[in-house]
Amino acid sequence: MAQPAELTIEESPAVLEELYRQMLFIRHFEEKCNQVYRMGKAGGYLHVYIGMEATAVGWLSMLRKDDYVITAYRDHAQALLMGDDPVAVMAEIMGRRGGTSRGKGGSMHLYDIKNNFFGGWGIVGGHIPLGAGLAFGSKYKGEDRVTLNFLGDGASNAGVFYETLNMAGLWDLPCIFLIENNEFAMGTRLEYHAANVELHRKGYPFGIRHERMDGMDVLAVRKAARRIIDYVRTEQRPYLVEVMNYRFAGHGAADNDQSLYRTPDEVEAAKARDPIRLLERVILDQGVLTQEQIEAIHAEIEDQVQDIYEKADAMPFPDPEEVYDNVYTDMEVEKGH
Amino acid sequence: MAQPAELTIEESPAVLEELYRQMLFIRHFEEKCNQVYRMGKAGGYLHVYIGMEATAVGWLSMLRKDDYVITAYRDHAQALLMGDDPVAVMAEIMGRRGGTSRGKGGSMHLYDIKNNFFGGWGIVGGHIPLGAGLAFGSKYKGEDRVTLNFLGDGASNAGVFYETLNMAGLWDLPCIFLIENNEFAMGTRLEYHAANVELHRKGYPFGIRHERMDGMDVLAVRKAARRIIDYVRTEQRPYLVEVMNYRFAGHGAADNDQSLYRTPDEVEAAKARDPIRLLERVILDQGVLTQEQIEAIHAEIEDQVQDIYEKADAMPFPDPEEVYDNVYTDMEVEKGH
Amino acid sequence: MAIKEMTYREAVRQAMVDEMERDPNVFLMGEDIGRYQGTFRVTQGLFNQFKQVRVLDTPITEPGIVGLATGAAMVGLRPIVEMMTMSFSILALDQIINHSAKVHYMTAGQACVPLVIRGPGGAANQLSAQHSHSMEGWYAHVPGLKVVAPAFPADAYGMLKTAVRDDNPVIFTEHPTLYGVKGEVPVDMDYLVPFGKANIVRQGSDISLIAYSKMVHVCLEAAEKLAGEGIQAEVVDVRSLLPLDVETIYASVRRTHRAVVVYEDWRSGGFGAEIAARIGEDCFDDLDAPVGRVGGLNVPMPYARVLELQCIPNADDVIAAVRKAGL
Amino acid sequence: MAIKEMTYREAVRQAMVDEMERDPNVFLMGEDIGRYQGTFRVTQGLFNQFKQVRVLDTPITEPGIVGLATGAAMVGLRPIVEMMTMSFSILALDQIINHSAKVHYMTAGQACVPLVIRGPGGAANQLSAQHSHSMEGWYAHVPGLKVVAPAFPADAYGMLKTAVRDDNPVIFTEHPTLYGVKGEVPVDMDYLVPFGKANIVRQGSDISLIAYSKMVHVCLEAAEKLAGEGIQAEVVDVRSLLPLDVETIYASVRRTHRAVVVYEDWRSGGFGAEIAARIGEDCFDDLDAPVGRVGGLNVPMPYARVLELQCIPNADDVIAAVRKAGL
Ligand SMILES: Cc1ncc(C[n+]2csc(CCOP(=O)(O)OP(=O)(O)O)c2C)c(N)n1
Ligand SMILES: Cc1ncc(C[n+]2csc(CCOP(=O)(O)OP(=O)(O)O)c2C)c(N)n1
Ligand SMILES: [Mg+2]
Ligand SMILES: [Mg+2]
Repeated sequence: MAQPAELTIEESPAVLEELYRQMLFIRHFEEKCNQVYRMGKAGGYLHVYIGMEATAVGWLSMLRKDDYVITAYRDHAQALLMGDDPVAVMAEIMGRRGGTSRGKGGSMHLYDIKNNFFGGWGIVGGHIPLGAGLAFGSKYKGEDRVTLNFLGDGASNAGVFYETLNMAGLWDLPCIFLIENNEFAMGTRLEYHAANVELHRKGYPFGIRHERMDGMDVLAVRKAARRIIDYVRTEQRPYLVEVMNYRFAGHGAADNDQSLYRTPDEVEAAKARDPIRLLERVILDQGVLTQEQIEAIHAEIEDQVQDIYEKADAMPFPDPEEVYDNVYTDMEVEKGH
Repeated sequence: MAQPAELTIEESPAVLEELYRQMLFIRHFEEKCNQVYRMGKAGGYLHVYIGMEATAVGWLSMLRKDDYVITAYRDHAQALLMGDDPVAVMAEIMGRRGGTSRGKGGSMHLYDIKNNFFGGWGIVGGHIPLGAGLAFGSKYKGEDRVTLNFLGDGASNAGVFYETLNMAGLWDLPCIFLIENNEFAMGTRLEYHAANVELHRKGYPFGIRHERMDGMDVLAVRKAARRIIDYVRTEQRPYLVEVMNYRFAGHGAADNDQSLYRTPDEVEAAKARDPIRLLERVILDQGVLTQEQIEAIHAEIEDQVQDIYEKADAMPFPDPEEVYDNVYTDMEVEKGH
Repeated sequence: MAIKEMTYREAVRQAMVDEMERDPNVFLMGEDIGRYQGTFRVTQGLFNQFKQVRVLDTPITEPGIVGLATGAAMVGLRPIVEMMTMSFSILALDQIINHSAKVHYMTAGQACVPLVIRGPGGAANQLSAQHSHSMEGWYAHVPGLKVVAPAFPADAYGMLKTAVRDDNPVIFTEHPTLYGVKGEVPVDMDYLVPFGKANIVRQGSDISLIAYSKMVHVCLEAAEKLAGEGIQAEVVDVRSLLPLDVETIYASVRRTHRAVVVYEDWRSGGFGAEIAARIGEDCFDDLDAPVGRVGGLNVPMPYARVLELQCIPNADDVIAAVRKAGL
Repeated sequence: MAIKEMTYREAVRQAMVDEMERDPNVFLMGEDIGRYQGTFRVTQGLFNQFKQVRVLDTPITEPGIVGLATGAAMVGLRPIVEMMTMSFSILALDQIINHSAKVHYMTAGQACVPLVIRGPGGAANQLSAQHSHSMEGWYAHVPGLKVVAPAFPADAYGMLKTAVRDDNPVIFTEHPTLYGVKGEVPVDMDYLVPFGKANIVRQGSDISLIAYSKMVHVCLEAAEKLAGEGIQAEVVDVRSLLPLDVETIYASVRRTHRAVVVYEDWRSGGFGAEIAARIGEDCFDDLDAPVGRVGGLNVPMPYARVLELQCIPNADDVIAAVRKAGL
């Protein structure tokens, strides 16, 4: 595991509170999603981000508004942080017409193109070259955007990842490949799926700078993110980071026997570095907020999430005829069976 | 470029002569193939091994009879060295019924399964996991075979190569991945297709031992090959070698404008290390053979190749009905259009 | 031979247990199939029983897995590769089509590939666009492959055993919604259901409903409803797409003079088109109505249940096609 | 509008030049297309004219290339990806089918993918089993894609320009044996041939021969021979498989009362089955004979020319099918 960076806090109290609120919001939102799934109000595959909040919150907080982000199916946090309307996100997860994709995408396929969030993809590894394509696009046009391309430890074995690294290295694409090493690919532990568990090494054959870093301490994450984003933006070259985090929840909402691949003790041990608790300690130590204020924030966010859920749940399902919409930009599909 | 190893010659005169004969045989055989193609007696894609002889000759001379070999479409040398009947090989290239695949495979798809040569494949990168499967098979059965898995510099970008390296590292497969870096993928120079030109680095992320070595000096090749084959056989672990060689001929027999990707000077410079000349010098220096003996060998091999060609050319084409054979082991296919 | 009631899932598992016990060269590989017991729990217990390396958890690299299995098959092993869903086999198509399927031909018989690729194909429950593919039609187009899609536990059992013993690559499509379906299974080491034999699972004189996998059940449901109004539909379970038993299909159509082909895959260009085209060609004079087709809607699979259900053919869609055929 | 005689190859090239000159967001990527001028020389001169990065030599990594192009298209570029041969697009199927084709639907219209994937599809001359695939039928099965396969230089020119301006992913299949075919081409920036329009390239009253790409020429040759014995075959050039212009096809069949669908792809399960099935369904009462089909042999493509020629449908095979239809 990577070492936590030492704490020289650069963030203002307002920023610290905002980061705390973001992580807490994701945590509650995700817990609500799991609940929604258990109630049978969401179907399919649904993967929450619980335990991993510091990674997305830290990284996305350092991006510029016009930078691009893409990820796999564990995408709620990124969608929310990029500015997607949380009601529309919840509605999408619940398959409603008011959802971000009008109920066509679901939990795994969230998008907010106007806010530069490009999904939301279900094929392990499949979105990685798309991310490089976003970076290619901005570079082609002479812009100085950065693309943040999230992928999992399991996805880092996929052939297309290496093909993409090669192209990114060859053509100097301003793309950050961010491997979220949460130690599991579904029910398969890192050691059983990767010949070498230091996944950052994958940058080496392509001459791409690479490093492993902590993903639980949001302040450490931000420090590293700033440095790397600056490098990528200025140099217009790729970077590969392996961010060590841990998923506290099951792989997906339907993963109901975690004992097949890990012990409760292991999860408890990981929770000692719960990203929300880590920041909470800083906030209290630094006197940014009092215990009471923190509790009030918790209550406020819980209400907020409940409200989001209720608004989403009040939304109608799509009209059956909508099944035919948006196959093409300019053409109807043949109807019927 | 890798440095030539220093010459402490371990080979007996008989072995030196045999190596020389093998390389020369391949050279002449391949020149005949190009000629056959120009005469319109072979079609499709045909890729010769001219300039690269020391690599296959050196490596295959260190294998045990029961070791497995697999390669891509530039496969004549390997087929011949593994013991395929040269007349059958030439006949296959000429699409005759007497060919190794009864005319169904052609130049790119030579096989000699009884002699443990597994082809002969046309999809760049496609055969690489098959090679790992051969190694998996021998290990599964508790044998101590080694699999030699040839691939090109261009193929080393293919995603499935990395997927295979990961499995080989994860499951300790006794497989040698041999990248023949001949500096070109068809008409694309190494620097234009690889983010980093040190291709041996690709072993690193998977904890697979890896190195770059010379592929022009057959004696140096043999020394390295012995060491590596011993390691892989004994440890039953994979290895990755990048063998530096150079193709003197066009990419394929139909590649008729090499000026698009290299200069005649460059080719001439590479020919200063023509593997046949390098060994010839040793043979003369060491007094293994005289100049006259060498010339006699040349004449002998030329005759031999001419004879092979004539025998192959005398063979009939397949019977049209054979088109339906061997789709399945046990079942006829539906006939007709 | 012991007749046991079991689920489709158990039947698939039992077939693998049988064959692994019979032949040490049979082994299993796939994602999360070992320690995790399989995402659909089809391989439950097998890791404990057979241990690594015979039950091998793999990285999420379908092309690599299939390629490795193909190579292993060329030297005498008999791999069973589980695709977590058949949708993911798209990533391995080059390995399957260009390598596994062609080895025997390209070597002119020097080598063969006794490989089984199996897993759930088709739409489950809101898995959406990237996880709901019907792949069997694509495979049934490829010479060198055999392709089967059993609808019942007994066939799943007997055909999987046949598949494992076959010296050619076999695509074995299960259906995620069938895993819980129960049926009587004649459990016996040598109970083998041959490929290339369709099965008439319900007799009828008025129209032939021709389907495979889950759609057989949909056709049976439709036939049941039609029977209520006096229409006797015959249901032909194709079972094996390649080889395809046209004789049984044609014989049925020649009796009923009407046919509807039903498949879950996208309607346009699905394998049902091939079956319909053949009936049209070879039973031309026997037909009293055009050969009808019922297929999935020609759209990527949407997530919302209401939209998803629109896409997947159901008994009413089949009945509508029967009406169109003039009944 | 200047009418110029040019080859199919030149027509494809000219279309790219036009569109790249018109729109700076149009760019080209592929293997050996730049400095090497393309293995089939379709991109000859373009690297010199447009330079890197608009003509981009890529590594041999089809999945990566298509994925990258798809991402670039999502932010407004208009990539043309050359597949050295369409056979290699099999490696990229996941990117094409699961990503490019579905973006618009999965985002409910938030994004689109103006991407063209083009290259030679089908058998050339002894390229053998792994390099001779007809892929267009597979693609024509996939909602979200458009799929075209022009047979003549003018259509190649006008349809490629249409493809580049289309906001959806387009599969543009050329045929390696057509590159040298000459024809008159109306060279004009705005000469666009719309998709979804079949073309009657020869009129006839006795039977409709329905084909696309190279097989149109085979049908024309057959029609010529048949004319010698007084049989008037109409030849319908489908041109666009998805969307498919059934109206023109049906209208022809309704005039001739007989149809043969001709395609180079493996007979069983090829897209010709879909066309035949549709005719069977929708022109049932107009047909005087079963809808015939002529497809490639159901075997991997063999190397020897004598065997390869067996596999590829020729005019005699078409004539045999015409005879079978009772003429
Ligand atoms: C090509 C493909 N194969 C298999 C799957 C099934 N699957 C979904 S998620 C997953 C595990 C991925 O793990 P990782 O990349 O580490 O991401 P994490 O879930 O930990 O965020 C698997 C096997 C898939 N979606 N796509
Ligand atoms: C998947 C795929 N894409 C493209 C090709 C066309 N092609 C054949 S050989 C070749 C170059 C390969 O170069 P390299 O791997 O370096 O091998 P070399 O020819 O130098 O031995 C290409 C692009 C192919 N056969 N397969
Ligand atoms: Mg993970
Ligand atoms: Mg090379």
